[in-house]
Amino acid sequence: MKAVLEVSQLTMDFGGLRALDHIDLEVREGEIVALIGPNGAGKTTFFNCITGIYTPTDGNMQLMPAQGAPVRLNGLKPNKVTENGMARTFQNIRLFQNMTVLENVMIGRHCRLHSGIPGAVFRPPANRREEKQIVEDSYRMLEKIGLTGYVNEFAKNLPYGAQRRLEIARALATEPFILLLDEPAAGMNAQETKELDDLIVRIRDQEQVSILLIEHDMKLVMSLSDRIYVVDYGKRIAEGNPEAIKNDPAVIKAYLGEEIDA
Amino acid sequence: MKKPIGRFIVLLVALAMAGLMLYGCPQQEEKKAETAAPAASAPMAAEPIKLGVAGAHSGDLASYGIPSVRAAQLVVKQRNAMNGISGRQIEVLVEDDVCKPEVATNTATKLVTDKADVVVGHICSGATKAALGIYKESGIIAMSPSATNPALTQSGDYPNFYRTIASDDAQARLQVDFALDKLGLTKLAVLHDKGDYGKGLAEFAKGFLEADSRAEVVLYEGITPGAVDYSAVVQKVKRSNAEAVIFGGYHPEASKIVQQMRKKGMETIFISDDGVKDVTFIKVAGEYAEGVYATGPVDTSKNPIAVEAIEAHKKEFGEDPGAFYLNAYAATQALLNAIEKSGSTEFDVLKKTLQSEWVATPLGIIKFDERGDAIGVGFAVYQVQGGMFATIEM
Amino acid sequence: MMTLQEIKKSLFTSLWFMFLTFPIMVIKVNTIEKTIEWRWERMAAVGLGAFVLSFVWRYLIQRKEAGKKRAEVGSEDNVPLIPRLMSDRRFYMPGLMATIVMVVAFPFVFSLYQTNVMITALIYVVVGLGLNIVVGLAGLLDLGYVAFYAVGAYSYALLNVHYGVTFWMALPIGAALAFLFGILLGFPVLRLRGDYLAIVTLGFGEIIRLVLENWNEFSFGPSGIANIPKPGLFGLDLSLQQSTTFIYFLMIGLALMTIFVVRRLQDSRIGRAWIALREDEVACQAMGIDKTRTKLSAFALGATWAGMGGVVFAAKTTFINPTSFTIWESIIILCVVVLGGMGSILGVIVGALILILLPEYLRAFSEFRMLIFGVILVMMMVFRPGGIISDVRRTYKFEGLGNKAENRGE
Amino acid sequence: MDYFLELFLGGLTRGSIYALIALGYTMVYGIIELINFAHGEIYMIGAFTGLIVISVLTLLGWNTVAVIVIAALVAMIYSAAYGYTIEKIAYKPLRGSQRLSALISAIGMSLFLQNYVLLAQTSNFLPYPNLIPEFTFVKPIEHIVRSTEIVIYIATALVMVGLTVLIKFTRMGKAMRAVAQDRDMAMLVGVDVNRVISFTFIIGSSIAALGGVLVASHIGQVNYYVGFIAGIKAFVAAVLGGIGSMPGAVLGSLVLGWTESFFTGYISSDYEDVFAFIFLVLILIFRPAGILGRSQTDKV
Repeated sequence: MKAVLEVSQLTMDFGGLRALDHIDLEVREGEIVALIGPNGAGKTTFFNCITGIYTPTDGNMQLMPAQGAPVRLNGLKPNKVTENGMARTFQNIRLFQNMTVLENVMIGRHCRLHSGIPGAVFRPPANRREEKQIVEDSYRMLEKIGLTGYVNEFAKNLPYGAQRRLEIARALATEPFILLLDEPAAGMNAQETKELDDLIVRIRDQEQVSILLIEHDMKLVMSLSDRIYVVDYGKRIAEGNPEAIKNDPAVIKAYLGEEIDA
Repeated sequence: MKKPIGRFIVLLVALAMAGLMLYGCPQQEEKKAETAAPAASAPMAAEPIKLGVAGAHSGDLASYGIPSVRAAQLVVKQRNAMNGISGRQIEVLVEDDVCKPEVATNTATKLVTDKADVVVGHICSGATKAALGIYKESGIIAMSPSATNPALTQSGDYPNFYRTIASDDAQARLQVDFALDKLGLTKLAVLHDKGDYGKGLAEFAKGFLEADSRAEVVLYEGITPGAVDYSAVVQKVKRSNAEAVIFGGYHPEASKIVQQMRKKGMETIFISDDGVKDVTFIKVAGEYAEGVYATGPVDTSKNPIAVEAIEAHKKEFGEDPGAFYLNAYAATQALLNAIEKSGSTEFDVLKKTLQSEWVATPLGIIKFDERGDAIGVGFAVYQVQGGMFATIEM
Repeated sequence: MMTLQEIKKSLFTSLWFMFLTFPIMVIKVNTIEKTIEWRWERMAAVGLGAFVLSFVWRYLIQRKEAGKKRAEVGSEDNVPLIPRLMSDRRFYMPGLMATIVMVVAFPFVFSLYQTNVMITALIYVVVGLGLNIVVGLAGLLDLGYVAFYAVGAYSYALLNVHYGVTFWMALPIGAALAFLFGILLGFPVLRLRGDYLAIVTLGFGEIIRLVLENWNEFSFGPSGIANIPKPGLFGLDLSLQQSTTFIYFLMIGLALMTIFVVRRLQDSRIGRAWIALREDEVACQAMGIDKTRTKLSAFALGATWAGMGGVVFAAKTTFINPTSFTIWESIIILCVVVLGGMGSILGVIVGALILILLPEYLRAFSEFRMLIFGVILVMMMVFRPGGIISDVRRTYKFEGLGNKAENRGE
Repeated sequence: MDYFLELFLGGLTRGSIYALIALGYTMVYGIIELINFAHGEIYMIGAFTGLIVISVLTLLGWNTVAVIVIAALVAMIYSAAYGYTIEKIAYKPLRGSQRLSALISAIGMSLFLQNYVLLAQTSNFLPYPNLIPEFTFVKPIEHIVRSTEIVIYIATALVMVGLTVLIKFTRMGKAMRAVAQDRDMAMLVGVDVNRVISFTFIIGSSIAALGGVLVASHIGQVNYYVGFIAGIKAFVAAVLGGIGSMPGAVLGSLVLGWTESFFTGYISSDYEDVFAFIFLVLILIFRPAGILGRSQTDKV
């Protein structure tokens, strides 16, 4: 299988603190990959580096779309990263609180469309069509994620689990081929987690999206992932399929004292 | 939630409507009254003469506008106590323009709508220029106590404009002549406060000095009004070795600069303008005011009308009058006098009367030339001596 | 109603205010004459006033709290009155008709003064709507907005003085120049956040004003530019009354155009991006929105309206000088936006009308004018912090696939 | 060299004056993130109250250094009371609303206070007696620096030291820091947030009043509008230094004072403010959170 995301020797220093230390990681087409590690291991920093929010100190990051040439991610702004086909969600939910659910998803469509200021003012037919299309596409996306019931609600009024799912819908609306999920199950109850599990698999299959996720819920990680990377203190300490990871002594050592829910 | 908002909106609309009614309707009725009885247009004895007073009455320049209001009120009060003008009482319409042109146009239209017969104002040249067109259209004469911009009288664009203050160029000429002829100075610094009054004056002073081979302008700077400290500028004056400073601006900045100069042991001569020739300047600058020169209308301290005007202010308001008080007092008197002498508030009649009839004011016995500048306000140079402005013989 | 406790509280308030206002209200010193005037009667007035007002204050605060609670419980008819009325055709149509009649008849029914003031208010509607794009939609606090207003006004005045450019040509030129300035000034500062942006824009506003004040050769300095022609109408010679009426209708037209354009912008891809940017910058970027470009477009578009407003302003007053473009002006325009209700077009219109008409109608109180204006600003904010027309941002409402997605109107 | 020194000291005077106002700005901002536009007016009220006290005492025949000390103290008490009251009326009911609403409320307050003093007192400039004694040791350098200026330097330094001690070492200081960092969290751990905010206003206002009395003594006059301009400048200084940071406010003020002074001295005072603002823009472009402000990156 072809790789879609390739990260090599990624290093990130904050002042004197090395948050990421020469990390290699690869996500292949159609894979669900998990990135795990104890709190403060550098997982979210890793996400922030590859999505352009932080500028890494060193290393190489590359996206490989199905068609076209590979794109080097170093130095790209977050919006360019998204334009190139990698979308993400956030650990601390960052929805547009005072916009409706539908509008949140519509924002996700932004980068795939091009109508500018003249279009907005004069509304030529092409523009009207595009607007209509955005609404319909966004609604379909909500259907897929199962949020149609909330379509006209303000995002801030949604229950917690629904907010997490809305973040996924919004990210998917940007038409990524790789989706980064930062603790999608955080704060969810068992039932909701189960549904999320199904949803992620369904997304992968229906949308042909590769998925890289950070997660603490080991049960979810183990059942979902094709492969798992483990980081600790900014270093990659293990990589492999769930079975291998479960039995890896380095991983057990890193998590010592922490509960492994598997 | 619903009710309060509803009520609020209703209240708002009601207020707006009430406001409109208040301002719109009386005027409507008047219009009707006029058309119904054309005879009403002839002034009836009971109908008051309306004197508009416009200028900055709030905001940062209120201290230059409020004295004019008080001057007008005092003159009018005195007049009304003596049975007004041929039995007609005088009513003062006070309108604020904050010294901003755009507000001044509203102020002017308000006065026009309220049927002001004549206007004392505005205070700032800019606001005056913006307002004059509106008065002109309505045949109203405006007389400013403080707008000094030369174009106001010299351009010919404002036939309805008069003033009781010297224009910038006249004052600057006097200052420069005094500095060169009388004091024999050769190195001068010209400072101003960046305002339309101060900078206008300073520009002329600089121009006159540069045109004269006897002297040189060693420093030309605008200071920032309202600053908390002027030591940098003062040091600069010191370093420029200027023998004298010609300052265009108002007394608050003048007194700050003079104080700082004197406190730093500088004896530099200080020459300033009508905006500084004000009792407040001496009171504020205290001992440091001694020796400062300022140009201003001749003879005000000995003029009994001026003395009386200042006394009246102290009695009424419990403090010394502020800037341009006497100018405004004179303007009000001149306007009322012209109305009385001509028995009319018609534009042409009034204009002629202003130009022909002499009137005794705190500034002297004056009338106006055809451009609108006052004749008879002799300008003189004063020096602060023993806490008083003393005339310097030229 | 009036419990002993409340009376005690009010008594205390009254005493407190008597103490507070004691030096400034009661003692009037004349440092020049070295006399003191004691005005004890004022103290009594303050005490009595504070006593009564404290009851009113408490009552209003309680009412506001009660309202908040009700809103939290979440009753369905939470939609404010005006949008509700507007969505009902029975009210909407007659209301609209009445408004149109009123607007058209205005200059003929009311005096020159009223029309003149209304023109000023309309200029603020246009300029306020422009600033609404920047502050209300994109969430960029701009305290130097008046700079673009000045750019518009001076471009007309200067082009007219030097090249005899007419009003109608100056209108697009002024707008374009303001747009350009928006981009020019926006570029270096838009990476700043919140209040840092506010102070830098304030700085830019002041820089423009100070340059206009100091650079005589360019701008004629503080003495300004006089005799700027009013807008022409096919070369007709208009009297003051006529030209005022003409400018009035011109402004109505311009205001309608502004409303039209701003509404469309708001409901477009760009408009959504602005709102998203206001809500969360990081998430916005992560959704593929170019932060700099989006901010810049909001900043420059907002500036454009200020430029246009400036051109009309210069034409209306016929005289301009830097005193019209101080920081207070920026503040007033900002007040228009916030007071009316940020992000809402109707709000900005209401805000502009109130803020410009209020001081004018307060003229009846002459010297107390600005004092009362200050009090009203505080009171409005305290009792309606979201602005007069709050929470009525139009939202996309989905009404089934295939149908046109209709909007819930303002 | 003398010229340089003179400009340096002139700048120091300006800077110290700005600092006394900027400290209040920055404290309030640090706690409730409000640009307290009325702060300049508090400073003005302080100056006026001081003047009233001085005049009354002078008329009673007092004429010693004690007068200025008492005047400054009374001014500080009154300004503190004003600050406290303003917060209760105009800002407290707005807590939890949009920040801009509070800003407009502050602007309204500023307008109100200006006109209140204008109406209750006078529109005229009033002379301000300088009762600060001439120290003998200043005599030889009197052409460069005056006693009043030295008092201003010392006052600013003392205020800064005092505030640092207050913030660092007292219970209230700790509470203030906690509220500044995270108001909700502070409330959870039992900090009385209302009290902390009131206290901040009280301290900030009394410092401004001290500034008011000193500055008015220095420049020898006062009117109802002096607060606005000084307030804007002080706010710029606070932002320059990094708003919310107290050493930043002082540093920013000094930098601004020197910038203005040297620019005026060596170039031109025409564009003094233009330069000050351009300088501010440049600093903020390179250090987006001011000189001493910690640039906050969003937690993602």
